[in-house]
Amino acid sequence: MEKTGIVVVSHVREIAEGIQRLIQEVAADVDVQVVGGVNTHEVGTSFDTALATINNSSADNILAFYDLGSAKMNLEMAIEMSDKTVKIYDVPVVEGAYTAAALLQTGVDLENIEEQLREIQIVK
Amino acid sequence: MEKTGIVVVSHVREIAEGIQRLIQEVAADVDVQVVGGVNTHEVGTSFDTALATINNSSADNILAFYDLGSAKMNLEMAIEMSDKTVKIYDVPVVEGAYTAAALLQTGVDLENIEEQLREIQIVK
Amino acid sequence: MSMIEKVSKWIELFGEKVTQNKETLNKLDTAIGDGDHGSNLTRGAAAIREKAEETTYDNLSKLFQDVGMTLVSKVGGASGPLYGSAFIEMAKKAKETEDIGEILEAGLNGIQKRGKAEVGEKTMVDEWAPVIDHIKSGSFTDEIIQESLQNTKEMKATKGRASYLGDRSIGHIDPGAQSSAYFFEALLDSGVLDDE
Amino acid sequence: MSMIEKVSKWIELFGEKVTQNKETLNKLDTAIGDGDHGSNLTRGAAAIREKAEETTYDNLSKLFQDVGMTLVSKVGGASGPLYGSAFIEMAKKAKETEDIGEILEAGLNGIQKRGKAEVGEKTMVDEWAPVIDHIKSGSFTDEIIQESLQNTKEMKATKGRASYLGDRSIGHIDPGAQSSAYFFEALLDSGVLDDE
Ligand SMILES: Nc1ncnc2c1ncn2[C@@H]1O[C@H](COP(=O)(O)OP(=O)(O)O)[C@@H](O)[C@H]1O
Ligand SMILES: Nc1ncnc2c1ncn2[C@@H]1O[C@H](COP(=O)(O)OP(=O)(O)O)[C@@H](O)[C@H]1O
Ligand SMILES: [Mg+2]
Ligand SMILES: [Mg+2]
Ligand SMILES: [Mg+2]
Ligand SMILES: [Mg+2]
Repeated sequence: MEKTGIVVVSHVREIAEGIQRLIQEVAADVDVQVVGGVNTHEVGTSFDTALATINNSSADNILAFYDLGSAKMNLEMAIEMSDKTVKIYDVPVVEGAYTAAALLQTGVDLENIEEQLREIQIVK
Repeated sequence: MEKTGIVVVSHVREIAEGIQRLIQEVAADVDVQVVGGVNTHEVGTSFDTALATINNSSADNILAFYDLGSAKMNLEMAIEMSDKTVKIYDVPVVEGAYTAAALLQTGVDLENIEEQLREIQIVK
Repeated sequence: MSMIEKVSKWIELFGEKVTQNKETLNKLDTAIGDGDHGSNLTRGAAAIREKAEETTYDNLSKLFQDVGMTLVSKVGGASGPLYGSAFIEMAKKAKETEDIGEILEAGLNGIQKRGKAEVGEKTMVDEWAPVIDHIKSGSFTDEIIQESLQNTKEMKATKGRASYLGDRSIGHIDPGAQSSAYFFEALLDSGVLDDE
Repeated sequence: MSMIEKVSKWIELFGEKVTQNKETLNKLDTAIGDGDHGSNLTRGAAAIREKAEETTYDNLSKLFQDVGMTLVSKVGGASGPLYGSAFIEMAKKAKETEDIGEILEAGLNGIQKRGKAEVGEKTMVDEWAPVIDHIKSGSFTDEIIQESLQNTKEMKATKGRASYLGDRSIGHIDPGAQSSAYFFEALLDSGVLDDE
């Protein structure tokens, strides 16, 4: 069975790193790759780093989370350039990534994870 | 007219600091106080630091945001011990605080801010 | 022993139980949370022990209040505000009565006011509520403590970190209910209820 | 000048315009965004200029492709993927035709596919769509560029960072539409459409 992991793309490095810490507490065995900001310390996202982050994951199936719309666009471009199966969720970046990670850790399948994520879907 | 500010309580210091950076970009004139984690670098929230953060704000009216439920409980306890008017919103911590901050910067009143926050309310 | 001595004993025993069972509590909290409930309460217990060593209490209310404030500040996690609010409400009630059933009921109200949980949401409320019912009706035994605890196993969590797991929270005992079971076991062992 | 020379001129002029008007674009983006649209595009323009200095293009498609990839990587912000996708789609179309109207229409499709914006959402789409209509119908003038741009002022943003401001986005020209206006002004000035 293919492995499922998590990718988080944020505009801010600290948000990305913080989400990773929050998540790994409840999902120690889940591959969680994060990227935030550009040029070491500026606010923004990029196609290049989104793609690199996807590639860094040991998983072939990835659940992806982002904060603002331009992060999603860069993620989508990255997905077009990747062979991995990546799904982006229009959910809160912290709460959504946390939910998905906690559920993945307990072995819940994708269908049920998505059902729970749908409950916190937002227009963003 | 009383001043309105923002308080963010996160379980993780980096998330809190990252949100402050993201927000100040679009809300340079808004007082944004954040706190995340406990004991310098651990994951968690506390009543004491939530109260101190509320008190650090130069605003008398505060819109408060949090990530997980226990942060909300500490915020509520802090509010009971504070004279300030603090309202907590059950919205995504990043996206909600960003929305409120951006709107406050442009001078939107509380009623309209809350209307927009209601659109991204989630069960959390 | 006076009532205040017995209640001090009760709290001391509770602290010992959570500390001795730190790994058990952490393990329950690993299955459906972030794995720290035992560590949180052990931290709280140590702080309470320290406070007890430096203070002599001549009234129940002050004792409960100090315990409550200490738990709020030191426990960390959701159980801090929850246990803290329980003791703070118990402190208020203890000014009016020495009836443990009524005092504990005030504590439960504090937990529910703080956490907004009802019975059946797989939380510490599911230990406190049935136990207090039985204390008030004079039918409180260790079996009630254990039965109420076991009943949390098949519940689905709708509050706290466990609620993020949805159906996956089913089949696990709630950690907060387990620590509350220790609380009520300590109550039995302390002799506080012996005159009631 | 050959078509490729004129198109190179077009892009060069676009780069100059956004760089000269960096503060104007940043200011528009401060009112309804994060204040960086001018800086973003200036960064992109510098990278394109650098690339143009080290490369000779013998076909439009490769030129557009390089511009597109450079913008994706260097601009930062939403306009990176958006302008980038425009040029990447223009690169594909330029393999089939040299008709600028059709090429730009492919570019608009790229922007809309990437950003999901329709006309009326107060974005760069609201500059590209009417301008392209007029290019295709042979009625493209500077008035069209300016009129389309001004029309974004009273729109309410429903895409991008400006959409977080709701009604407060009304009364401000969209920065992406302004930079797009520079793009089409540069098109006029470059002479690319002169033979059409
Ligand atoms: N809203 C709530 N109401 C009642 N009890 C709750 C609530 N949220 C959490 N709990 C209790 O707290 C326990 C978890 O405590 P703890 O692990 O110390 O906190 P955290 O989840 O913040 O790490 C749960 O097992 C549950 O019994
Ligand atoms: N989804 C979208 N579709 C079309 N255009 C968009 C979209 N999102 C943003 N834009 C355009 O991008 C411009 C902002 O660009 P820029 O400031 O560089 O990016 P950011 O908002 O990430 O800082 C807006 O003025 C708008 O024209
Ligand atoms: Mg815990
Ligand atoms: Mg915890
Ligand atoms: Mg911008
Ligand atoms: Mg930006």
